[in-house]
Amino acid sequence: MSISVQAEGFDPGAEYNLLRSENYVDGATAMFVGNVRDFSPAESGEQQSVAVLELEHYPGMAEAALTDIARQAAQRWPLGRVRIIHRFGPLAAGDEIVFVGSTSAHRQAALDACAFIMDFLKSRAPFWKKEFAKGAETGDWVQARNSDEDALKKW
Amino acid sequence: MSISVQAEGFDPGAEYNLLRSENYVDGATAMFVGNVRDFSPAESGEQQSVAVLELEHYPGMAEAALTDIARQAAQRWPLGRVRIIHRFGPLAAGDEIVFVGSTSAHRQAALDACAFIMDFLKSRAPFWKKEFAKGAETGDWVQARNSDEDALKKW
Amino acid sequence: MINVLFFASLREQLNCEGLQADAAGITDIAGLRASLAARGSEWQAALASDQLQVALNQKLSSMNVAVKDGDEVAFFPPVTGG
Amino acid sequence: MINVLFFASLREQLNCEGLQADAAGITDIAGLRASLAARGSEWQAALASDQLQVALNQKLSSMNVAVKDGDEVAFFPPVTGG
Repeated sequence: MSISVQAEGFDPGAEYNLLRSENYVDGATAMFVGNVRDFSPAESGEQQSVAVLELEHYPGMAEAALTDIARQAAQRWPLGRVRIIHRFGPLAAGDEIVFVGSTSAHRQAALDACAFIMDFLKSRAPFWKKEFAKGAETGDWVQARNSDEDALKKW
Repeated sequence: MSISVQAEGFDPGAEYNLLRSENYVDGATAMFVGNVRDFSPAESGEQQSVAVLELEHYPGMAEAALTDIARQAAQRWPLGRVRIIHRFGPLAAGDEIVFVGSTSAHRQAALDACAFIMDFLKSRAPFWKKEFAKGAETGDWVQARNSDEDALKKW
Repeated sequence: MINVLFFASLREQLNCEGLQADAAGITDIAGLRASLAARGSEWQAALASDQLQVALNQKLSSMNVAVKDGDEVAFFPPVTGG
Repeated sequence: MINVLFFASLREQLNCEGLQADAAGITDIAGLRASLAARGSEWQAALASDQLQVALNQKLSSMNVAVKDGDEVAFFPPVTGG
Protein backbone atom coordinates (compact mmCIF):
# COMPACT_ATOMS: atom_id res chain seq x y z
CA MET A 1 0.00 0.00 0.00
CA SER A 2 1.51 3.29 -1.09
CA ILE A 3 -0.11 6.70 -0.54
CA SER A 4 1.22 10.04 -1.77
CA VAL A 5 -0.13 13.55 -1.30
CA GLN A 6 2.02 15.80 -3.42
CA ALA A 7 2.23 19.02 -5.41
CA GLU A 8 4.22 17.39 -8.24
CA GLY A 9 2.65 15.69 -11.21
CA PHE A 10 2.71 11.94 -11.74
CA ASP A 11 2.87 9.56 -14.68
CA PRO A 12 0.06 6.97 -14.79
CA GLY A 13 2.17 4.78 -17.08
CA ALA A 14 5.00 4.71 -14.53
CA GLU A 15 2.48 3.95 -11.77
CA TYR A 16 1.14 1.04 -13.81
CA ASN A 17 4.69 -0.28 -14.19
CA LEU A 18 5.19 -0.13 -10.42
CA LEU A 19 1.91 -1.96 -9.77
CA ARG A 20 3.06 -4.72 -12.13
CA SER A 21 6.76 -4.88 -11.31
CA GLU A 22 7.68 -8.45 -10.25
CA ASN A 23 3.98 -9.09 -9.75
CA TYR A 24 3.07 -12.46 -11.28
CA VAL A 25 0.25 -13.39 -8.94
CA ASP A 26 -2.29 -10.64 -9.64
CA GLY A 27 -3.79 -11.05 -13.09
CA ALA A 28 -5.96 -7.94 -12.72
CA THR A 29 -4.98 -4.28 -12.52
CA ALA A 30 -7.60 -1.54 -12.30
CA MET A 31 -6.76 2.15 -12.42
CA PHE A 32 -8.64 5.39 -12.18
CA VAL A 33 -7.26 8.81 -13.05
CA GLY A 34 -9.04 12.10 -12.41
CA ASN A 35 -8.06 15.09 -14.56
CA VAL A 36 -8.87 18.79 -14.50
CA ARG A 37 -11.62 19.66 -16.98
CA ASP A 38 -11.60 22.96 -18.82
CA PHE A 39 -15.13 23.83 -17.73
CA SER A 40 -17.27 23.75 -14.65
CA PRO A 41 -20.53 21.85 -15.13
CA ALA A 42 -22.71 24.45 -13.42
CA GLU A 43 -25.88 22.97 -11.97
CA SER A 44 -27.79 25.83 -13.63
CA GLY A 45 -26.76 24.30 -16.95
CA GLU A 46 -24.48 27.23 -17.72
CA GLN A 47 -20.91 26.07 -18.30
CA GLN A 48 -18.01 28.24 -17.28
CA SER A 49 -14.51 27.73 -18.63
CA VAL A 50 -11.88 27.02 -16.00
CA ALA A 51 -8.27 28.12 -16.46
CA VAL A 52 -6.81 27.09 -13.10
CA LEU A 53 -7.92 24.72 -10.38
CA GLU A 54 -6.44 25.34 -6.96
CA LEU A 55 -6.48 22.36 -4.62
CA GLU A 56 -6.26 23.00 -0.90
CA HIS A 57 -5.65 20.12 1.48
CA TYR A 58 -5.24 19.39 5.19
CA PRO A 59 -1.63 18.18 5.51
CA GLY A 60 -1.33 15.11 7.69
CA MET A 61 -5.02 14.31 7.71
CA ALA A 62 -5.08 13.98 3.91
CA GLU A 63 -2.49 11.17 4.03
CA ALA A 64 -4.20 9.57 7.05
CA ALA A 65 -7.63 9.62 5.39
CA LEU A 66 -6.34 8.06 2.16
CA THR A 67 -4.44 5.40 4.12
CA ASP A 68 -7.57 4.57 6.08
CA ILE A 69 -9.65 4.28 2.89
CA ALA A 70 -7.02 2.03 1.28
CA ARG A 71 -6.99 -0.19 4.38
CA GLN A 72 -10.76 -0.52 4.31
CA ALA A 73 -10.57 -1.56 0.65
CA ALA A 74 -7.87 -4.12 1.45
CA GLN A 75 -10.10 -5.58 4.17
CA ARG A 76 -13.07 -5.92 1.82
CA TRP A 77 -11.32 -7.36 -1.22
CA PRO A 78 -8.34 -9.68 -1.80
CA LEU A 79 -6.00 -7.00 -3.13
CA GLY A 80 -2.33 -7.27 -4.01
CA ARG A 81 -1.06 -3.71 -4.33
CA VAL A 82 -2.87 -0.43 -3.78
CA ARG A 83 -1.58 2.96 -4.90
CA ILE A 84 -3.20 6.34 -4.30
CA ILE A 85 -1.78 9.71 -5.35
CA HIS A 86 -3.59 12.99 -4.77
CA ARG A 87 -2.13 16.33 -5.80
CA PHE A 88 -2.58 19.75 -4.23
CA GLY A 89 -1.76 23.28 -5.34
CA PRO A 90 -2.53 25.01 -8.65
CA LEU A 91 -3.44 22.74 -11.57
CA ALA A 92 -4.24 23.52 -15.21
CA ALA A 93 -6.87 21.99 -17.51
CA GLY A 94 -5.87 18.45 -18.45
CA ASP A 95 -3.56 17.99 -15.45
CA GLU A 96 -3.83 14.82 -13.42
CA ILE A 97 -5.41 15.32 -9.96
CA VAL A 98 -5.75 11.84 -8.56
CA PHE A 99 -4.56 8.30 -9.31
CA VAL A 100 -6.00 5.14 -7.80
CA GLY A 101 -4.61 1.75 -8.78
CA SER A 102 -5.16 -1.72 -7.39
CA THR A 103 -4.13 -5.22 -8.32
CA SER A 104 -5.84 -8.49 -7.50
CA ALA A 105 -6.22 -12.07 -8.64
CA HIS A 106 -9.85 -11.15 -9.40
CA ARG A 107 -10.88 -8.48 -11.88
CA GLN A 108 -14.03 -7.49 -10.03
CA ALA A 109 -12.09 -7.01 -6.79
CA ALA A 110 -9.59 -4.72 -8.50
CA LEU A 111 -12.33 -2.68 -10.21
CA ASP A 112 -14.58 -2.51 -7.14
CA ALA A 113 -11.65 -1.41 -4.97
CA CYS A 114 -10.92 1.48 -7.36
CA ALA A 115 -14.56 2.57 -7.33
CA PHE A 116 -14.77 2.22 -3.52
CA ILE A 117 -11.59 4.22 -2.94
CA MET A 118 -12.71 7.00 -5.30
CA ASP A 119 -16.16 7.18 -3.69
CA PHE A 120 -14.76 7.49 -0.17
CA LEU A 121 -11.95 9.79 -1.25
CA LYS A 122 -14.54 12.15 -2.78
CA SER A 123 -16.51 12.47 0.45
CA ARG A 124 -14.02 11.68 3.21
CA ALA A 125 -10.57 12.97 2.24
CA PRO A 126 -9.79 16.61 3.16
CA PHE A 127 -9.26 18.28 -0.21
CA TRP A 128 -11.09 21.34 -1.53
CA LYS A 129 -11.20 22.66 -5.08
CA LYS A 130 -11.33 26.30 -6.11
CA GLU A 131 -11.89 27.14 -9.77
CA PHE A 132 -10.51 30.23 -11.47
CA ALA A 133 -12.00 31.38 -14.77
CA LYS A 134 -9.61 32.64 -17.43
CA GLY A 135 -8.04 35.91 -16.28
CA ALA A 136 -10.04 35.97 -13.03
CA GLU A 137 -8.20 36.88 -9.84
CA THR A 138 -10.80 35.46 -7.50
CA GLY A 139 -11.98 31.91 -7.74
CA ASP A 140 -15.10 29.96 -6.82
CA TRP A 141 -15.07 27.12 -4.34
CA VAL A 142 -16.49 23.96 -5.86
CA GLN A 143 -19.61 22.88 -4.01
CA ALA A 144 -19.91 19.34 -2.72
CA ARG A 145 -22.54 17.32 -4.55
CA ASN A 146 -25.20 15.22 -2.88
CA SER A 147 -24.56 12.55 -5.51
CA ASP A 148 -21.07 12.02 -4.06
CA GLU A 149 -22.44 11.42 -0.58
CA ASP A 150 -25.13 9.16 -2.08
CA ALA A 151 -22.44 7.13 -3.86
CA LEU A 152 -21.25 5.83 -0.47
CA LYS A 153 -24.53 4.11 0.23
CA LYS A 154 -23.88 1.29 -2.20
CA TRP A 155 -20.87 0.05 -0.22
CA MET B 1 -13.96 3.94 -30.07
CA SER B 2 -10.84 2.03 -30.96
CA ILE B 3 -10.55 -1.76 -30.97
CA SER B 4 -7.40 -3.79 -31.63
CA VAL B 5 -6.89 -7.54 -31.76
CA GLN B 6 -3.18 -8.08 -32.12
CA ALA B 7 -0.23 -10.37 -31.47
CA GLU B 8 2.06 -7.48 -30.46
CA GLY B 9 2.35 -6.17 -26.94
CA PHE B 10 1.00 -2.78 -25.88
CA ASP B 11 1.98 -0.07 -23.42
CA PRO B 12 -0.77 0.88 -20.94
CA GLY B 13 0.97 4.21 -20.28
CA ALA B 14 0.87 5.08 -23.98
CA GLU B 15 -2.80 4.01 -24.11
CA TYR B 16 -3.56 6.32 -21.18
CA ASN B 17 -1.86 9.18 -23.03
CA LEU B 18 -4.03 8.53 -26.10
CA LEU B 19 -7.22 8.47 -24.01
CA ARG B 20 -6.24 11.85 -22.53
CA SER B 21 -4.72 13.54 -25.60
CA GLU B 22 -6.55 16.84 -26.26
CA ASN B 23 -9.33 15.58 -24.01
CA TYR B 24 -10.39 18.37 -21.64
CA VAL B 25 -14.02 17.40 -21.24
CA ASP B 26 -13.75 13.99 -19.58
CA GLY B 27 -12.47 14.32 -16.02
CA ALA B 28 -12.55 10.57 -15.45
CA THR B 29 -10.43 7.81 -16.98
CA ALA B 30 -10.82 4.20 -15.91
CA MET B 31 -8.55 1.42 -17.11
CA PHE B 32 -8.28 -2.30 -16.67
CA VAL B 33 -5.32 -4.45 -17.65
CA GLY B 34 -5.26 -8.23 -17.55
CA ASN B 35 -1.86 -9.93 -17.27
CA VAL B 36 -0.66 -13.52 -17.49
CA ARG B 37 -0.17 -15.06 -14.06
CA ASP B 38 2.60 -17.53 -13.40
CA PHE B 39 0.22 -20.14 -12.01
CA SER B 40 -3.11 -21.68 -12.79
CA PRO B 41 -5.58 -21.50 -9.88
CA ALA B 42 -6.74 -25.10 -10.18
CA GLU B 43 -10.25 -25.64 -8.84
CA SER B 44 -8.92 -28.64 -6.95
CA GLY B 45 -6.82 -26.22 -4.92
CA GLU B 46 -3.63 -27.48 -6.49
CA GLN B 47 -1.72 -24.70 -8.19
CA GLN B 48 0.29 -25.39 -11.28
CA SER B 49 2.98 -23.07 -12.54
CA VAL B 50 2.41 -21.73 -16.04
CA ALA B 51 5.30 -20.91 -18.35
CA VAL B 52 3.42 -20.02 -21.52
CA LEU B 53 -0.14 -19.03 -22.25
CA GLU B 54 -1.30 -19.54 -25.82
CA LEU B 55 -4.27 -17.44 -26.86
CA GLU B 56 -6.34 -18.62 -29.80
CA HIS B 57 -8.92 -16.32 -31.36
CA TYR B 58 -11.50 -16.24 -34.14
CA PRO B 59 -10.19 -13.58 -36.53
CA GLY B 60 -12.89 -11.22 -37.69
CA MET B 61 -15.42 -12.26 -35.08
CA ALA B 62 -13.06 -11.23 -32.27
CA GLU B 63 -12.95 -7.64 -33.51
CA ALA B 64 -16.70 -7.64 -34.22
CA ALA B 65 -17.56 -8.96 -30.75
CA LEU B 66 -15.35 -6.38 -28.99
CA THR B 67 -16.80 -3.58 -31.13
CA ASP B 68 -20.31 -4.70 -30.28
CA ILE B 69 -19.51 -4.78 -26.54
CA ALA B 70 -17.95 -1.31 -26.70
CA ARG B 71 -21.05 0.02 -28.52
CA GLN B 72 -23.32 -1.43 -25.87
CA ALA B 73 -21.24 0.27 -23.17
CA ALA B 74 -21.41 3.59 -25.04
CA GLN B 75 -25.19 3.27 -25.20
CA ARG B 76 -25.49 2.65 -21.47
CA TRP B 77 -23.10 5.31 -20.18
CA PRO B 78 -22.06 8.80 -21.32
CA LEU B 79 -18.58 7.84 -22.47
CA GLY B 80 -16.00 9.95 -24.25
CA ARG B 81 -13.39 7.52 -25.57
CA VAL B 82 -13.29 3.75 -25.39
CA ARG B 83 -10.22 1.64 -26.12
CA ILE B 84 -9.99 -2.15 -26.14
CA ILE B 85 -6.90 -4.19 -26.99
CA HIS B 86 -6.82 -7.98 -26.85
CA ARG B 87 -3.75 -9.99 -27.74
CA PHE B 88 -3.46 -13.44 -29.24
CA GLY B 89 -0.60 -15.90 -29.71
CA PRO B 90 1.96 -17.11 -27.17
CA LEU B 91 2.34 -15.00 -24.01
CA ALA B 92 4.68 -15.33 -21.02
CA ALA B 93 4.01 -14.76 -17.30
CA GLY B 94 3.56 -11.05 -16.62
CA ASP B 95 2.67 -10.18 -20.21
CA GLU B 96 -0.33 -7.96 -20.87
CA ILE B 97 -3.30 -9.82 -22.37
CA VAL B 98 -6.06 -7.23 -22.46
CA PHE B 99 -6.51 -3.48 -22.02
CA VAL B 100 -9.82 -1.72 -21.52
CA GLY B 101 -9.93 2.05 -21.08
CA SER B 102 -12.80 4.51 -21.03
CA THR B 103 -13.19 8.21 -20.36
CA SER B 104 -16.25 10.08 -19.15
CA ALA B 105 -17.35 13.21 -17.35
CA HIS B 106 -18.50 10.87 -14.57
CA ARG B 107 -16.19 8.58 -12.63
CA GLN B 108 -18.81 5.90 -12.05
CA ALA B 109 -19.65 5.76 -15.75
CA ALA B 110 -15.99 5.26 -16.67
CA LEU B 111 -15.49 2.56 -14.01
CA ASP B 112 -18.77 0.77 -14.72
CA ALA B 113 -18.02 0.76 -18.45
CA CYS B 114 -14.65 -0.93 -17.81
CA ALA B 115 -16.28 -3.57 -15.60
CA PHE B 116 -19.11 -4.12 -18.10
CA ILE B 117 -16.74 -4.48 -21.06
CA MET B 118 -14.51 -6.94 -19.16
CA ASP B 119 -17.52 -9.01 -18.04
CA PHE B 120 -18.91 -9.33 -21.56
CA LEU B 121 -15.49 -9.81 -23.12
CA LYS B 122 -14.88 -12.74 -20.77
CA SER B 123 -18.05 -14.57 -21.82
CA ARG B 124 -18.82 -13.28 -25.31
CA ALA B 125 -15.58 -12.59 -27.19
CA PRO B 126 -14.07 -15.56 -29.08
CA PHE B 127 -10.72 -16.08 -27.37
CA TRP B 128 -9.48 -19.31 -25.82
CA LYS B 129 -6.55 -19.81 -23.46
CA LYS B 130 -4.24 -22.80 -23.34
CA GLU B 131 -1.74 -23.09 -20.52
CA PHE B 132 1.65 -24.78 -20.82
CA ALA B 133 3.53 -25.79 -17.70
CA LYS B 134 7.30 -25.28 -17.68
CA GLY B 135 8.93 -27.58 -20.20
CA ALA B 136 5.64 -29.18 -21.20
CA GLU B 137 4.98 -29.75 -24.89
CA THR B 138 1.25 -30.20 -24.55
CA GLY B 139 -0.93 -27.64 -22.86
CA ASP B 140 -4.25 -27.60 -21.04
CA TRP B 141 -7.22 -25.61 -22.28
CA VAL B 142 -8.49 -23.25 -19.61
CA GLN B 143 -12.05 -24.14 -18.64
CA ALA B 144 -14.73 -21.44 -18.66
CA ARG B 145 -15.95 -20.58 -15.19
CA ASN B 146 -19.58 -20.33 -14.18
CA SER B 147 -18.67 -17.21 -12.20
CA ASP B 148 -17.88 -15.42 -15.46
CA GLU B 149 -21.29 -16.21 -16.91
CA ASP B 150 -22.88 -15.22 -13.59
CA ALA B 151 -21.07 -11.87 -13.72
CA LEU B 152 -23.25 -10.84 -16.67
CA LYS B 153 -26.43 -11.03 -14.63
CA LYS B 154 -25.73 -7.84 -12.76
CA TRP B 155 -25.88 -5.72 -15.94
CA MET C 1 -21.68 -24.50 -49.47
CA ILE C 2 -21.51 -23.57 -45.82
CA ASN C 3 -18.10 -22.51 -44.51
CA VAL C 4 -17.67 -24.35 -41.20
CA LEU C 5 -14.95 -23.46 -38.65
CA PHE C 6 -13.80 -25.11 -35.42
CA PHE C 7 -11.78 -23.51 -32.64
CA ALA C 8 -9.72 -24.37 -29.58
CA SER C 9 -10.26 -27.78 -27.94
CA LEU C 10 -12.94 -28.64 -30.51
CA ARG C 11 -10.49 -27.95 -33.36
CA GLU C 12 -7.98 -30.24 -31.64
CA GLN C 13 -10.49 -33.02 -30.94
CA LEU C 14 -11.62 -33.02 -34.58
CA ASN C 15 -8.11 -32.32 -35.86
CA CYS C 16 -9.86 -29.96 -38.26
CA GLU C 17 -9.79 -26.16 -38.55
CA GLY C 18 -12.66 -25.99 -40.98
CA LEU C 19 -14.44 -27.51 -43.93
CA GLN C 20 -17.00 -26.76 -46.62
CA ALA C 21 -20.34 -28.44 -45.91
CA ASP C 22 -22.99 -29.05 -48.53
CA ALA C 23 -25.96 -26.81 -47.76
CA ALA C 24 -28.41 -29.19 -49.46
CA GLY C 25 -30.93 -30.52 -46.96
CA ILE C 26 -29.60 -28.27 -44.16
CA THR C 27 -32.14 -25.79 -42.83
CA ASP C 28 -30.77 -24.75 -39.44
CA ILE C 29 -27.59 -24.95 -37.39
CA ALA C 30 -28.89 -27.99 -35.51
CA GLY C 31 -29.23 -29.77 -38.84
CA LEU C 32 -25.69 -28.81 -39.82
CA ARG C 33 -24.44 -30.07 -36.46
CA ALA C 34 -26.25 -33.38 -36.92
CA SER C 35 -24.80 -33.87 -40.42
CA LEU C 36 -21.30 -33.16 -39.06
CA ALA C 37 -21.82 -35.56 -36.13
CA ALA C 38 -22.70 -38.27 -38.65
CA ARG C 39 -19.11 -38.17 -39.98
CA GLY C 40 -17.96 -40.61 -37.33
CA SER C 41 -17.75 -41.39 -33.64
CA GLU C 42 -15.04 -38.75 -33.01
CA TRP C 43 -17.29 -36.12 -34.54
CA GLN C 44 -20.34 -37.34 -32.74
CA ALA C 45 -18.56 -37.19 -29.37
CA ALA C 46 -16.97 -33.79 -29.94
CA LEU C 47 -20.17 -32.15 -31.17
CA ALA C 48 -22.40 -33.68 -28.49
CA SER C 49 -21.39 -31.31 -25.71
CA ASP C 50 -24.23 -29.17 -24.39
CA GLN C 51 -21.58 -26.50 -23.76
CA LEU C 52 -21.02 -26.19 -27.50
CA GLN C 53 -21.18 -22.57 -28.70
CA VAL C 54 -21.97 -21.49 -32.22
CA ALA C 55 -21.51 -18.34 -34.27
CA LEU C 56 -23.33 -17.57 -37.53
CA ASN C 57 -21.47 -15.15 -39.79
CA GLN C 58 -19.24 -14.12 -36.88
CA LYS C 59 -22.04 -13.39 -34.42
CA LEU C 60 -22.99 -15.60 -31.47
CA SER C 61 -26.03 -17.62 -32.45
CA SER C 62 -28.01 -20.66 -31.37
CA MET C 63 -28.81 -24.08 -32.74
CA ASN C 64 -32.35 -23.33 -33.95
CA VAL C 65 -31.26 -20.47 -36.22
CA ALA C 66 -31.65 -20.91 -40.00
CA VAL C 67 -28.54 -21.36 -42.13
CA LYS C 68 -28.15 -21.16 -45.89
CA ASP C 69 -25.66 -21.51 -48.70
CA GLY C 70 -22.74 -19.06 -48.32
CA ASP C 71 -23.03 -18.71 -44.55
CA GLU C 72 -20.06 -19.05 -42.19
CA VAL C 73 -20.78 -21.19 -39.14
CA ALA C 74 -18.24 -21.64 -36.32
CA PHE C 75 -18.43 -24.16 -33.49
CA PHE C 76 -16.34 -23.74 -30.34
CA PRO C 77 -16.19 -24.40 -26.59
CA PRO C 78 -17.08 -21.65 -24.08
CA VAL C 79 -14.70 -18.70 -24.51
CA THR C 80 -11.95 -17.98 -21.97
CA GLY C 81 -10.30 -14.73 -23.05
CA GLY C 82 -9.62 -11.56 -21.09
CA MET D 1 -4.72 24.82 24.58
CA ILE D 2 -6.61 23.36 21.66
CA ASN D 3 -5.01 23.77 18.23
CA VAL D 4 -7.86 24.91 15.94
CA LEU D 5 -7.58 24.90 12.14
CA PHE D 6 -9.83 26.22 9.37
CA PHE D 7 -9.79 25.22 5.72
CA ALA D 8 -11.04 26.32 2.31
CA SER D 9 -14.04 28.69 2.18
CA LEU D 10 -14.26 28.70 5.99
CA ARG D 11 -10.64 29.81 6.25
CA GLU D 12 -11.39 32.61 3.79
CA GLN D 13 -14.60 33.72 5.50
CA LEU D 14 -12.81 33.90 8.86
CA ASN D 15 -9.60 35.19 7.29
CA CYS D 16 -7.90 32.80 9.72
CA GLU D 17 -5.91 29.61 9.13
CA GLY D 18 -5.87 28.61 12.76
CA LEU D 19 -5.64 29.68 16.37
CA GLN D 20 -4.95 28.36 19.84
CA ALA D 21 -8.12 28.13 21.91
CA ASP D 22 -8.17 27.94 25.68
CA ALA D 23 -9.39 24.48 26.67
CA ALA D 24 -10.77 25.70 29.99
CA GLY D 25 -14.53 25.21 30.15
CA ILE D 26 -14.60 23.34 26.83
CA THR D 27 -15.82 19.73 27.08
CA ASP D 28 -16.81 18.82 23.55
CA ILE D 29 -16.42 20.06 19.99
CA ALA D 30 -19.85 21.70 20.09
CA GLY D 31 -18.64 23.76 23.07
CA LEU D 32 -15.49 24.74 21.18
CA ARG D 33 -17.59 25.76 18.21
CA ALA D 34 -19.87 27.88 20.42
CA SER D 35 -16.93 29.64 22.03
CA LEU D 36 -15.46 30.40 18.58
CA ALA D 37 -18.85 31.65 17.31
CA ALA D 38 -18.94 34.08 20.23
CA ARG D 39 -15.93 35.91 18.76
CA GLY D 40 -18.17 38.08 16.56
CA SER D 41 -20.88 38.08 13.94
CA GLU D 42 -18.51 36.93 11.15
CA TRP D 43 -17.55 33.92 13.23
CA GLN D 44 -21.10 33.21 14.24
CA ALA D 45 -22.26 33.25 10.61
CA ALA D 46 -19.37 31.16 9.28
CA LEU D 47 -19.64 28.48 11.97
CA ALA D 48 -23.44 28.26 11.86
CA SER D 49 -23.62 26.11 8.70
CA ASP D 50 -25.15 22.70 9.26
CA GLN D 51 -22.82 21.49 6.51
CA LEU D 52 -19.82 22.24 8.74
CA GLN D 53 -17.43 19.29 9.01
CA VAL D 54 -15.03 18.67 11.84
CA ALA D 55 -11.92 16.56 12.38
CA LEU D 56 -10.44 15.69 15.77
CA ASN D 57 -6.73 14.92 15.68
CA GLN D 58 -6.92 14.49 11.91
CA LYS D 59 -9.83 12.07 11.89
CA LEU D 60 -13.38 12.97 10.84
CA SER D 61 -15.42 13.49 13.97
CA SER D 62 -18.72 14.98 15.10
CA MET D 63 -19.84 17.83 17.32
CA ASN D 64 -20.73 15.78 20.38
CA VAL D 65 -17.26 14.26 20.72
CA ALA D 66 -15.15 15.20 23.76
CA VAL D 67 -12.14 17.46 23.29
CA LYS D 68 -9.29 18.21 25.68
CA ASP D 69 -6.13 20.22 26.11
CA GLY D 70 -3.58 19.37 23.40
CA ASP D 71 -6.10 18.20 20.81
CA GLU D 72 -6.12 19.41 17.22
CA VAL D 73 -9.58 20.33 15.91
CA ALA D 74 -10.19 21.34 12.30
CA PHE D 75 -13.37 22.87 10.90
CA PHE D 76 -14.06 22.87 7.18
CA PRO D 77 -16.80 22.76 4.53
CA PRO D 78 -17.71 19.49 2.78
CA VAL D 79 -14.69 18.13 0.93
CA THR D 80 -14.45 18.27 -2.88
CA GLY D 81 -11.27 16.44 -3.83
CA GLY D 82 -10.75 13.64 -6.31
